[in-house]
Amino acid sequence: MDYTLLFVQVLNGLQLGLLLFLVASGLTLVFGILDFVNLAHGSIYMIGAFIGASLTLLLGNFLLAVLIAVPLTGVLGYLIERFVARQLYDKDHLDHVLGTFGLILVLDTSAHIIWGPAGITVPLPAWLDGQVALFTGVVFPTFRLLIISVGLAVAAGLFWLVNYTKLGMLIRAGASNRTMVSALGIDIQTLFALVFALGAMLAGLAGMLIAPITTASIGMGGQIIITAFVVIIIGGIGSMKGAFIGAIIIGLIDTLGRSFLDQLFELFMSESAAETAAPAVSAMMIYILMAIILAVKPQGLFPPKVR
Amino acid sequence: MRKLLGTALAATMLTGLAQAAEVKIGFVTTLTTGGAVIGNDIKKGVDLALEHMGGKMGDLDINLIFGDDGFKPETGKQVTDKLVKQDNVDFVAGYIWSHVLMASRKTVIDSGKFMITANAGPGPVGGKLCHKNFFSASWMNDQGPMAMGEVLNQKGVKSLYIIAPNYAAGKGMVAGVKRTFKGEVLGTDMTTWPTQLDFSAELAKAKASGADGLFVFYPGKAGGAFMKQYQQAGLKSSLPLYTAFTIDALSLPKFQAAGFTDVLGSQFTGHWDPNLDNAQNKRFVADFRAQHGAYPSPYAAQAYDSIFMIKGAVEAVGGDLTNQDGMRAAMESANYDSVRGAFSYDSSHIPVQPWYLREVVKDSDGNWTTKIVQTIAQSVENPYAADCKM
Amino acid sequence: MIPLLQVAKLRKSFGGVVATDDVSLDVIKGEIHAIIGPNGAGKTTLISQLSGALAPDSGAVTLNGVDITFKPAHTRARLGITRSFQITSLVMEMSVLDNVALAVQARDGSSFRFIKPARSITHIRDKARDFLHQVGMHGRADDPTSALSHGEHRQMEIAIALASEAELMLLDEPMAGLGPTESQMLTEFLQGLKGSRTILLIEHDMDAVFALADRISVLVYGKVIATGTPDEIRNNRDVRNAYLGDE
Amino acid sequence: MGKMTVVSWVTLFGMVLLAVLPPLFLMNGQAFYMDLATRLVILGIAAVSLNLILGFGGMVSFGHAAFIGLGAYAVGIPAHHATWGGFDLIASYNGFLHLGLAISISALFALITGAISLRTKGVYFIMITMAFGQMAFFLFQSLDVYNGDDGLTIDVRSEFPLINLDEPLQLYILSYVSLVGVMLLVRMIVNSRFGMVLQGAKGNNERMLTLGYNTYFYRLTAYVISGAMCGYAGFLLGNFTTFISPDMMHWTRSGELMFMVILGGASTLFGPVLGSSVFILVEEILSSFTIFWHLPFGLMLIGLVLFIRGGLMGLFKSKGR
Repeated sequence: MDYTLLFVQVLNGLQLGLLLFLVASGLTLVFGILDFVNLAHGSIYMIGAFIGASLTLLLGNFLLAVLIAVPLTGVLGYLIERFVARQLYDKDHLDHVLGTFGLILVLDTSAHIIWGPAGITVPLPAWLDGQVALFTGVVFPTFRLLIISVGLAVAAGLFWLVNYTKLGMLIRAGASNRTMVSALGIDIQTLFALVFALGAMLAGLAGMLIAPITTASIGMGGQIIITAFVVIIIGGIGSMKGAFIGAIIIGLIDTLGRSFLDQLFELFMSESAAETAAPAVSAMMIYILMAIILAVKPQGLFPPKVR
Repeated sequence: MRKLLGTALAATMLTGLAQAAEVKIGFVTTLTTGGAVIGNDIKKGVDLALEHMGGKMGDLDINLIFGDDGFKPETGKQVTDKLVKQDNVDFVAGYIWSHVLMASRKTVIDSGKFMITANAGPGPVGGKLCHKNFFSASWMNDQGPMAMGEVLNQKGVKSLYIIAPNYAAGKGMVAGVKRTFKGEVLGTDMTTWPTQLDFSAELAKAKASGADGLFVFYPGKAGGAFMKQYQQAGLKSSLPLYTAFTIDALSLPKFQAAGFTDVLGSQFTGHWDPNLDNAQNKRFVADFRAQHGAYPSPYAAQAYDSIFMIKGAVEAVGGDLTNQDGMRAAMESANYDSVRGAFSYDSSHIPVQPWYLREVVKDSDGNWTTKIVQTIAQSVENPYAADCKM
Repeated sequence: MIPLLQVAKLRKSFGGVVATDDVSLDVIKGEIHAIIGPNGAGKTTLISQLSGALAPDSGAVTLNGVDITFKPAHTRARLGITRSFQITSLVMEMSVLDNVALAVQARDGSSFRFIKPARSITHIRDKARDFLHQVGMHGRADDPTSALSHGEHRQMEIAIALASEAELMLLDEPMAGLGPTESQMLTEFLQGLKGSRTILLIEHDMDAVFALADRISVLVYGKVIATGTPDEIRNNRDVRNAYLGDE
Repeated sequence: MGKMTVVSWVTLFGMVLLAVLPPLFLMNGQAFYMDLATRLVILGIAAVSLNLILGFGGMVSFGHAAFIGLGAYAVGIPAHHATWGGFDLIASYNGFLHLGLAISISALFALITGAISLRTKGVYFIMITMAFGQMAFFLFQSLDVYNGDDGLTIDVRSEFPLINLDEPLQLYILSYVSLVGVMLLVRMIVNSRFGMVLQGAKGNNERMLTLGYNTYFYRLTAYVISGAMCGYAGFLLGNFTTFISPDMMHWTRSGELMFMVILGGASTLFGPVLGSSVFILVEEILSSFTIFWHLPFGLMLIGLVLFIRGGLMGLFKSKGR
């Protein structure tokens, strides 16, 4: 076993996991507190990436662009909440799925019309574009380390927000007892809009962070949204801890699967069959994991206490 | 609904009457999803060809209908069905993606119409599934990488790592480079297509393998993503990159806008280049640049060629579209002016043509483009030709 | 005499709050056994554990000598327990008759039958109509359930409980939300069932309880503090202090 | 028989239209419209099968496209081996073999996935069915023998005595008759004692448990029946398109099926058929105007959810009352 490679792949898996966490945390907030299934969360991630990319090209500064683009996606989230999501809260989950499925089509096609199919390559400042030597023989792209750090920082921030702030208290109360929040005299609509916008900002940030790696492109949302749903289902809907742990597990499984599964398969099948099977099976593994977890714990690893 | 169906019925009655003197061409390409990057350039190539023809092939008007395959084999087959059955076209051309071509092939062949691929070159169509009515205006998937294998041998590369997407063309490209490369292949990773755009795990494996070189094939937007990550991983000095259909006139302006100078000097193989010195190519490239302010991609060049190929066939029979044998003979003779220069066809209707080594350079105005640095071979064999019983 | 239902030291807590605190009681065949207690005494939690909607932390429930402590609700129903719900629980999308017919159908052999239209099976429909007739609702048999009033829904709950022909009926506040006249009528109706049915009754309406019950158990903060005849309970000092004191 | 309501008139009219129009198109040399109708009828079968569990059983399955794919591959894989060799056990063009495989494999898949999925509720159920669908999608993507993602061309259609599926008209008639059969089957199931329990469990599961019904097994049975019917639709679709790929099982396809059911009207007999018809026609019309047809299509979907209760059939219902 090549331990250096394993170490690098674990870092890669962690990076993917934390990126997933950024998307999944917003999803689990919206899902857990508003009881709203938002399939279009991935489209917000995509539009965040495009806004960030356009601003980067316009301003010539990636970090500045992100600072401006994150609140912009928050505004977008607010608008979606105001004009679509809010109308859907009192309908059932099936309607949420269909309505936001429609929203995906609208947002993705709009992005195609606005930004074209080519996607945008995002330039990074030189100090982010290189590599860091972690120790002898192990170099890792600086920017991926940045994603890991931002992901961890956001996770810490969210834990603080949810567990130690008034807003967090409201969020937790909203998740478990809607009437109580109203009884406290808090405008639940404002709370919901805030949560939705926060979720949108987290998704947008994730999109902006991945764009310098994979480019901002149409269709990127449809790929991540399903994985993000798997994350929060595994973790337990509404649980921030669940989303974090689920995201890390899935990031690691996906990356390690892609790294080592083909070698495993070559033990009992031809090389070319293994090359075809490995990527698809590693993509399948996260669904198998989800099925196993739900078979044992139908409400995920960390189900919210009261619903 | 009733009104709609009524309209459709009325349309049914009318089609019999309006049979003008025209040649109908169905052109399937990708106009939506990320694959539309290539599709749009192809459409520009087709439109320019029509413009250069003045909308006529001989005495016949050209009626060209685009179909969008949505980057999916199933959708591609559906639009092909429609072109064949409803629009009743005389030629079906286009097809960027090998799997879309494979899915659509049977529909066209069974209908007895001509099918011309303007890009996709999956192995079977040049081999066991070859057909008298099927022609390629491009190449076989394997051929570009086969040429690259020769280049690698010449450069003294001893070992290679390969990363490519897991679909028909990716498999063909990998098979191609393995066929000619004489050194050792230390590992091959096939990635999920077209969804996977993050190649961190694969790049880490490639690096750990200690190979002399890395060969990849990532057409369209995935190419940009790959190049970026390759650079971020800092592999340029330790693991030189050799590509096929990954860097092109579509991605270069984006790289230039993003200040991604590492791309300059990259080398890859091709059967065409904007700098090829022939009259047809000069006119094509000049007018394309004048219209769109950018260099055409090979995809656009092939699409442009495919329309001229049809023109050559139609004019050879004096516009008598019922004379299929005549048109076929004309196409087999490659009787038109191709932007790639003169070429011929092998027995399986795959072009026999020179392959070049191309390099990314700045042109005199500072735009990033490519030039030919070497002619690798006057022809690269179609490895599947032996399976073709025509 | 072997009791029909025996509850021994049943215990259930929710995150530190003990809702059912070592409850022991029994129900004898043919009696109406009422459970009373202030709000939050754990009456509905107890019923849920008896019907199988909730699993207890410890203790045992036996029906006719069979341990059913951890049996799921549908198994208990097959063994002879049915319940009505405090908050009306009906299939609103179906007609009144369909609702009752489903209860009759449950006693009529397997329902894994796919061919014959259920609504044309006369013996089931007739029997269901009969039960509706008993609660005085035959006139509304074909109306959609969602169109009925609250009082009528309560009547339907009773009809369904009857139709399931269970040995033991757990009635969870059947009078909830009814006006005095309706309550009176329901009390009389239940009185008519006395002897032919065994009922465990949870009810706030004290007039009804004392009129109907053969025995009464008093539940306070999850504990049974007394069990006895209505007269015994009325005169029990603990009960008066804990519960009836302000009467 | 009872009085004819507006809904039953619409159903009858729609079914007659579907019986008469497509053959007329074919006779007029408009083979493409015949194709469109065949696709619409086959997807109608799939939608009717989904409606059994979604509309009547309240089980929102977001992975139903997997069954279509399984049914289609049950045609494609034996035919592939019959053409190119290998896997002698199933290598055959025999239609009865294909049909048997399509139905039994779909039913088996439904049994296994349903047994796990039905332990969950609500959103968890929606998402776990989707996960199983994606599992099937990636499974077929991983099978190099069957070209993985590139899909499989079916060179020879299923062979039956007396009927020839290469004839578009015969294939259409088979599909249409199958649709009618499946609709009658669903009607029979829904009205049976089993169906009453199924609908009861949709309306109030706790009540049904209290009555002694182990609703889990009723639901599972319905899920298996629905899966098998959907697999049958896949069998027809494979024979119709002669090209199959894992894409047929992608979650977006399952979403489209759900959309068809809701668009037409869940828990009605004709709703899913109306839904699939409108879906396919609107898709066809919009996409002929613009490549950006997903935009108006998405707006339509949002509008449907926001403003039309009970789908298109709901419109007729309110007029009928």
